[in-house]
Parts: sequence; C-alpha cells; structure tokens
Amino acid sequence: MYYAVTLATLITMGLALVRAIMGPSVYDRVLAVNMFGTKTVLLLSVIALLYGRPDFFDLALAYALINFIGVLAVLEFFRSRARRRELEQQQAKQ
Amino acid sequence: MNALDAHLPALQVVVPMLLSAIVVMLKPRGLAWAATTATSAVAFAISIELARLTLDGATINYAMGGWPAPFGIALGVDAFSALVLLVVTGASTVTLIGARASVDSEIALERQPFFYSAWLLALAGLAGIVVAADAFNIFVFMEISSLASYVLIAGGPDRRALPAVFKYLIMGTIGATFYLIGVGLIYMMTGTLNLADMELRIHEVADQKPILAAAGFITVGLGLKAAVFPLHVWLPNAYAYAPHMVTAFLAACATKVSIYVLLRFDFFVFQENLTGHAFQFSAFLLPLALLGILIGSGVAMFEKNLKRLFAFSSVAQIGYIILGASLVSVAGLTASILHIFNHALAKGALFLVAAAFAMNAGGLRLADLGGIGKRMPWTFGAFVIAGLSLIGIPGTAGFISKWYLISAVMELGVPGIAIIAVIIISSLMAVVYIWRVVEVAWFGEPAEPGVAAPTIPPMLIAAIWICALANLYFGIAPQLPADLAGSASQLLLDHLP
Amino acid sequence: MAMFLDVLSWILLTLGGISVLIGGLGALRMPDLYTRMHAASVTDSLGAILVLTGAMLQAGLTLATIKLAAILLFLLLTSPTSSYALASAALIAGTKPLSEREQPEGGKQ
Amino acid sequence: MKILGLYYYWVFAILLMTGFYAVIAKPNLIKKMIGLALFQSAVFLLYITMGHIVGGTAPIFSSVTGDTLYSNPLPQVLILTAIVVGISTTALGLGIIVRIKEEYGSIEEDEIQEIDKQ
Amino acid sequence: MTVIFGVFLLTLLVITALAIVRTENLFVAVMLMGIASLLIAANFFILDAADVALTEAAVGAGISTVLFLGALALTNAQERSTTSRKLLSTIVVVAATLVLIFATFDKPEFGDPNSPVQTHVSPWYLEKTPEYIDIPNVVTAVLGSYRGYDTLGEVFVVFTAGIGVLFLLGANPGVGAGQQAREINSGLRHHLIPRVVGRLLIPFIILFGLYVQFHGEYGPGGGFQAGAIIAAGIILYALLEGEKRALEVMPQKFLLGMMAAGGLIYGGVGVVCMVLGGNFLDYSVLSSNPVKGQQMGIILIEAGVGIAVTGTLLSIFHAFAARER
Repeated sequence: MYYAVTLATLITMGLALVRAIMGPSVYDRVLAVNMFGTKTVLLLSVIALLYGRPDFFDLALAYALINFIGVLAVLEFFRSRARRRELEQQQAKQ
Repeated sequence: MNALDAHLPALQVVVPMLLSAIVVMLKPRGLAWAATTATSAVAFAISIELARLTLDGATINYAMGGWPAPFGIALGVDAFSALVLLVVTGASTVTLIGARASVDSEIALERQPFFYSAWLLALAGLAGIVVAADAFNIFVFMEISSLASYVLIAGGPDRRALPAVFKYLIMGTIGATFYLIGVGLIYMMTGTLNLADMELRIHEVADQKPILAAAGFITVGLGLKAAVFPLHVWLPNAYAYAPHMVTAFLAACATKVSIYVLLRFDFFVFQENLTGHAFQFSAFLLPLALLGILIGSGVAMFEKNLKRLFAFSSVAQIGYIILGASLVSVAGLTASILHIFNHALAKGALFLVAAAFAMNAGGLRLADLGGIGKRMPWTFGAFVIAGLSLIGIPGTAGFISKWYLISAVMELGVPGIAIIAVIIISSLMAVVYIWRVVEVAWFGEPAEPGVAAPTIPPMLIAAIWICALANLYFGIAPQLPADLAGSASQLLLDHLP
Repeated sequence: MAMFLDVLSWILLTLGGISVLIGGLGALRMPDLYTRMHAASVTDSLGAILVLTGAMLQAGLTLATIKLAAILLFLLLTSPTSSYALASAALIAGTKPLSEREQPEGGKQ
Repeated sequence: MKILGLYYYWVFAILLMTGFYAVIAKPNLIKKMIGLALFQSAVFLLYITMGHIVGGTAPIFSSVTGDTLYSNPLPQVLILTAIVVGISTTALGLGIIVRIKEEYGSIEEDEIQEIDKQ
Repeated sequence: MTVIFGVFLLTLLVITALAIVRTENLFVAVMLMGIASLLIAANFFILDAADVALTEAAVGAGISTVLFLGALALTNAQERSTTSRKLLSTIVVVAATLVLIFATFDKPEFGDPNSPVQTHVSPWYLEKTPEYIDIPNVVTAVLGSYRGYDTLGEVFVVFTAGIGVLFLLGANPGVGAGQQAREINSGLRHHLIPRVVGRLLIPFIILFGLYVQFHGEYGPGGGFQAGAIIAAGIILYALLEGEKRALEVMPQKFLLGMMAAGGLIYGGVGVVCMVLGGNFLDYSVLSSNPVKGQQMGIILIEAGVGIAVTGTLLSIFHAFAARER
C-alpha cells in the first residue's frame, strides 16, 4: 500500500518536472518547483514509514520549511527586479 | 622528544588557522599585519624545529583526537614534508615582513583584516596539506588553501584580477573534485582513507579498472592544481594581476604543495603496486615536463609584463621539478625536491623585487621600467642575484639543483643527452629573458624624465635581501636543504622494490 | 478497533495517492497558469491531508505522529501562502487569467 | 540487481559530465557556476552510493531498529564535509561574478576577453 | 523495491541535468537546480544517508538557491545564446563519460555487504561507538570525534568563503544609503498574507533549528544542518521585512563575530584537550569519565559549528542582498 502511494507521488513528481521543463512562463516553473517540493515532503514521510524509521520525519519537516523559504525568495526576487526596472525607467525619463 | 615537540605537527596547522579568526577582528591600522607576521614567524619556527627533528630520516606521527590510524585522522611529518613546510612558512614570513607598505598601497584599510585573515588561512591550508597523512583530509585543506588564495588574488587592484581569479576558481575546483573522485574510487576498492593503510591494501586490487581510473583522476586533478603543463593556463594571469605580495607568497610555495601531494601518491600509494605505473612517468610526465620547460621559457622570452614573464618562467621551473621526479631515481628525486626549495628562493626574491619596482614605476610593463635599476640600485642588485640563481650560475642556489638534475639525467645514458640539451637550451632562454629586464632597467631611459626619487620601504628591502642572500648562501653551502632532500628521496624510494 | 484503524488508514492513503496523481495530471494538462495553480493547490492541500493523516494512523500515538501533525500543519499554512504569493507575482507582472484573455473587448459587459 | 547497481554509477558518470560540459562549453559565468555545482553533486552521489548496503538502514541506532545491518557512516561524513565545501566555493564564485559584472558590465567570458584586449 | 524508486528518481535527475544545461534562461536553470537538489536529497535518503539528505536539502535546495537568486538579481537572468567550443567540448565529454562507464565494470556490486568499503574501517565505527562515545548517531560520532579534524577544516572552509565574500563585496554595504537601495530592499512588506504567515513561522523555524542542533547526537542533524536552518529562518525575516530591518536585528559586525567565535570555540576545545594532556581534539580528557568527555566535546564543537555556519551564511546572504547597484 505504501508502495502505491509512493508510486503515485513519484509519477506526480515526474509530471511536475515535465511542467518545470516545459514552462512556458517562469511562474509555471516556480509553480512546478513548489509542487515538486511538497511531493518530496510526502515521499519522504511515506518512505520513512516504509523503512520503519519514523524518527526521520524531521527531514520531511525541514524540506517543507526550506521549500517555503525558496518560494518566498523567488517572489522577492521578482518584486525587487520589477521595482528596480520601474526606478530605472523613471530615472531614464528624468 | 619533549611533550611540546610531539604536538608540533598539529600546532603547525592549528596556530595559523585559529589566529586567522582573531586577525579578522583586528581593526586598528597595522595591527592585523603585525599579528599575521608574528603568527607566520611562529609557524616558521615550528617548521624549523620539525626539520631538525626529521633530518635523520625520522617520521613524526600524530593521531588527531587520539584515535588510532586508519580510524582517526593521522598526521605525519618526515624529511620531505619538513622541507616543504620550511618553504611554505618561510615564504610566508619573509614576504609578510616586507608586505606592509605594498599591501597598504593596493588594498583599502578597512578590507585589510579580511586580507590578512585569508593570508593566514592560505598558510594554514598549505601547511595542513603537507602534514596530512589522510587522503580526504588533504582534500579539505586543499580547499581551505585554494579558497583563501582565490580571495587573496581577487584583491588585486587591476580589474583583470577578477576574470583571472574566476578562471583559477573554476579550474582549481575541477582539479579538487577530480582528486576527490580519485580518492573515492580508491576508497571504494580498499575501504580506507589513510595513506599508509591504502598502500598496504591497494596491492590486492591494483590491476582493477577503478584503481587505474583513480590514478588518472588524481594525476590530472593535482596536475591542474600544480599548473603542470598543459594544465597551467590559469597561472599566468592569476599571478600577474594578484597583489604583488600575494604573487610572491603563492609563486614560492602554492603549486609546489600540489606537486608534493602528487609525489606522495605516486611513490607511496601507486608506484610499487600499480601495473604499468612506471610507464606513466616515462611516457607521460617526462615529455610533458620537457615541453613545459621549453614552452614556458620560450613564452617568457617574449612577454612584455614583468610579472607575466616570471609566471611563465614558473611554468618552466615546475617542468624541472616534474622532470627530476619522473626519472624515478635517488639523484633525480633529490634534484627535484631540492629545486622545490631553490626555486622558491629565486622566485620569491624576483616577485618581491617586482613589488618594489611596481611601487615606484607605476606599472610593470617592461616599457615602464626604463632606467629603474639606476634609481634603485639595491633592489636591482638583488634582482640580478635572484636572476642568476634562476638561470643556474655557479655560486647561486639555482646552480645546485640544476647540477643535481644534470647528474641524474646522465645516469640515463644516451637519451639523457637530449634531455641535457633541453635543460641547457632552457637555461639560455632564461639568460635571454633575465637580460631583457636587466637591459631595460639598467640601460633604458625613464619613460617620462624627471620622475621623483624612489621611495622604498626599508622592510621591503630587508625582505628582498634576505631572499637574495639566501640564494647566495644556499649556493655556497647547500648542506641543509641537500641533506633534507637526500633523506626525503631515500624515503620515497624505499617504497620501491 | 485496530483493524478498523488500519483499514481506514489504507483508504486514506489510497485516496491521498489518487488525489496527488490527479493534481499532477491537472498541473500538466490545464491550459494556463491560474488553472494549473488551482490543480496544484488541490493536491498540495487534499493530498497532503489524506496521506499524512493515513500515515499518522499507521504510526500510532507516538512522537512520530506529533511530527507528522507538525508537517501537516506546516504544509497547510505554507502552501496556500506560496500559491497566493505566486499568483500575485504573476498578476503584477501582467499574466492575465485565461477567461479574460479569451473574451473579446465587448464581451466584458 | 547487477544492472541496477551499475545504473547508479552510470548516472554519476552522466551527471558529472553534464556539469563538466556546462563548465567548459558555456561562456556565461553563472552558467559555469551552475555546472560546477552539478559536477560536485555527482561526486556526492558516487560516495553515498558506495556506502549503501542492501537491506541496511541509516547508521543511527534506535530502539525501533534493534539488531540490524547499518550502512557505512564514513562516506556520509565525508560528503557532509564536501557539501559544505561545495556551497563555500559557490558563494565565493558568485561573489567574484558580481564584482566582474560591476567592473565589466558583462558576465559572458568572450565579451570580457574582448574588453580586456582593448 | 526502494531501489527501483531510486532508479526512477535518478532518471528524473538526468533529465533535469540535461534541461539545466540546455536552457538559456538562467532563472529557469536555478529553479531546475533546486529540483535537482531535491532529487539528489531524496536519493540520499533512499540510500540510508539521512544526515546528508538533510544537509543537501537545507543547503542545496535552500541556501544555494537563495544565493544564486541574489547573484542573478545583481547581474542578468538571460544567457546569450552562443555556445563556444561546442564540438570540442562534446567530444571531450563523451570520451570522458565512456572512460568513466568503462571504469564501473570492476566495481564491487551495489550494496554488497562484503565489499571493502563495508568490511574494512566502517565496522569498527559501528562496533566501538557505543563503547567509546555512546551516542546513537554514528554519523555524528564520526563527524565530531573520529574525524573531528576534518570538521574543523570544514568550519574554516566556510569561514574562508565568508571572509572572501565580505572582502569582495564589502563588510558594510550601503543599506539605506540611497533612496533607491531602500526601495529595492524593502522586502515583501506590502504582501499581507506571506508577511503574517511568515512571521508566525519564524519562531518555529528557529526552534526547529535548535532542535536539529541539540538532537544531532540522537537523530539526523547537527551543527551544520542547524546553522543552515536557522540562517534560513533569519533569511525569511529579511525577505519579509527588508534588508535594513534584518541588519538592525543582527548587524554585520555581530555576524562577523559569530563567524570567528564559532571557529574559535571549535579550535579552543581542541587546544584545551591539548592542555589537559590529550592529543588535539581528544575530548576524552575533558571529563574524568572519557565517554562523558567525548559527549561533552561533541556538544561543544557542534555548537561551534552551528554558530559559525549561521554567521557565515547570513553574512554572505546580506553581502549579496544589500549590494547597492
């Protein structure tokens, strides 16, 4: 049963990867990366159960956290880039 | 051996390493420099003591953390390591003595604590590589020294230092990673990382494919780090645009430490065990060394920038070192190891002179140096002595190692004559490129007449003359380095059947 | 009781696996960014709830369950936030949702 | 099983060389750094693969596992160190790239060479 | 069976790697690098390397993505489409791949319990750790004690990188010096939802980091992973509230102090061991009971590692993020 869940997660990871490579926009790719991250969290939780080592859920927790920070970093990257372009345009006008 | 002596191999590394963390906090002017110089001097004293203890062929072993050898990390110092340690710490100390004014002119005051801290880290890293007797530990310290040298070189005031150091970073990391792959493959086949243990266990699996691949990876990786021709492309620009003092320090010892590791692997781990390993020397390293000698000297003859000229000459000199080693004989190895020492003396002095010239001539293109010898006679005198040593004129240190090298080549018989011809041609080329500098500096006219009288910091002159006099001293009384090199090569070759 | 819990957890895990898979297909097949995002966030939330609850029932009342609960809580807090952040970034950058793009200018009234 | 095991090593080889290709063929400096990171990751995979033992578990004793087979802890320790070395190199390399961009206005290797020739 | 999963993940990894090299958009390459990192980490986990998986996730997927994005923000995100030396590079790479694959054929079988790697040194660690150090996590025991000198080196590698980035990009970047820099570095303050959720999570992230730090003897974790996680938590704060606020909470000087202090704690423990009559880093002498001494030493040095790594990663992050253009 664990295998079935793992398999489903793995296939979904593959689909997310296809989306990440295909794009088309950068936002699609960020979406795919985020999705990939959550699926990795699920995968790790299930594999930890499968291995009979429930003490390894720490890893899944760490992944969930890092994933979130990664997405926010990307957002901040977009925001500051957009802001910088705006300011540069303003300066160019003056 | 007293209690402190037993700890010396560890202290050699730990003292500069820990002090680097303190130096970075030292803000007041000159304090960082003073602390760094003092630390480096302590390290130099430690390596002198280690050389004294190992002169008779003894090996000092040290078990880190008190764990026995293949399980914990072992350190080991023998005559070979002691000689290389002397070169590393000596080069650092002498350059630092003269460094203050030159560094002040090139690096902004608030960035200096970082600079000196990186210097100590480079020193600790290089010393750590030399004392380590564990393949993975060598990798860790190789990375400390490499990262620190990238930082030091990137401090160069010319913006061309940045692309140069980036190229060095890429090639250096590839080299280190290749080394790591090689160590991994050996570990896979033997299950150990300790060099001595590896030597014992590699025997059973010596003819298997992963070990052969490992030997290849390690040779290429360390060759990249050591700038063995044709893997030297990072070296000329990195040396040319680094801060002058950094060039003097790194040119004297950094590449030699990689050669040291390469020789350790070749003679301790591979040589006896690996099928067809002797072939690697005669068919692969020997021709490369000869090509490196000729091409390095040849390019140096036409180079217009003083530091790039010296850098290409370094490529040729690395060729000499590899040439001696690839003969696989006591005489050849002695010549090779001795040349590590003597070349450090000559190149250190030359790059220090370049620093003094740069402070007064405004640039280091040969055209900038017109008549500078007459304005700075003392510096110029030292330049001539170091230049003669680089060429190998009797009475200087450079002559001794070339003499050893030629007598080692003589043992080969007829093919040796061709090699001797290469050595002589290359020495003549060295005469040409040193003469080009002398010609411009002594007989040339200043580019713009009426330049102000040169100011040379006395400490720098002192450092330059320490090097120059050492070139003369070790040319007349080569007892100490020759003894160390002799027992080092005995040690390496004792491992051969 | 134990049997019942076991069966329940298997059902939850299976449903979780299915919903994860559906979400993956949706993210691949949907026509534009916002619809894909919709599909992806369904899997993130529903799939995570189902799979992790199923796993919790398997693990029993131990420290492991508490950790799983923490992971679940964390995912439930962060994944809508990331979706929001992403959607707002895309919107600000000028990616229009599909429905608006498809309709001609006059169709808006 | 034999092929499965070899597959791990082949992936190592392919990954290593993919990264290496990016380093030597791409003129963009950031792309080179990315390639270098990939190149190093491949080596991590090599080490961890050789430490694995079939039917083993992570080398952390626990009441749950009891008396079982444990995988080799040593390669894991080495790779922990190597990962740290990798991120340090990446950080320093990126720092140099940022400075190059500021000084030259470009991060393409050939363009920088052109500028230097002038 | 799990190995099959591994094979599947590896196949995805190869596809990702090829896509990374092919794409000309550097931002996409960085995103895919994050995926590759997660795949590698998942593989590490399947291959029983829990500690390494945790590190790879925190460093590869987290910190390194953040650093790459920081560098991209200061340069361009688009690569020019020319590829030089294409043919030559391809030939070199294909030849080298074939050599590597050739070299695989004599390798010990995958997962073979009788291979030299499994029979020579490692059984000693597994067998003796309960006796000498008595902590469950053998990886931490090897890392902290048997090969503690490597770890000291590792701390100084990180320290060197921190020094280097500060040397190159400046220790006191002009945060708030100009209106423009302040505008650009204001963070996500105007995004209400991420801000509220993020601020809620930061304390838990730091708490989790501390748990990883002090639980390293019992489970996966240790100073390095904890340092990366705590740094990630503070980076989150900087992302939400802007550079300036984050630097007010932890000024660059303080971070520099942390960098140096971490290394000094680690080295200092070693020197104390020396003074007390042991070898460098021989923690047994720290207490009358050697096993207690070992445990104490490992806790101290792990604390040093954690402090140094947090300080360094944050310094590097700030050096990039606060760089004025």
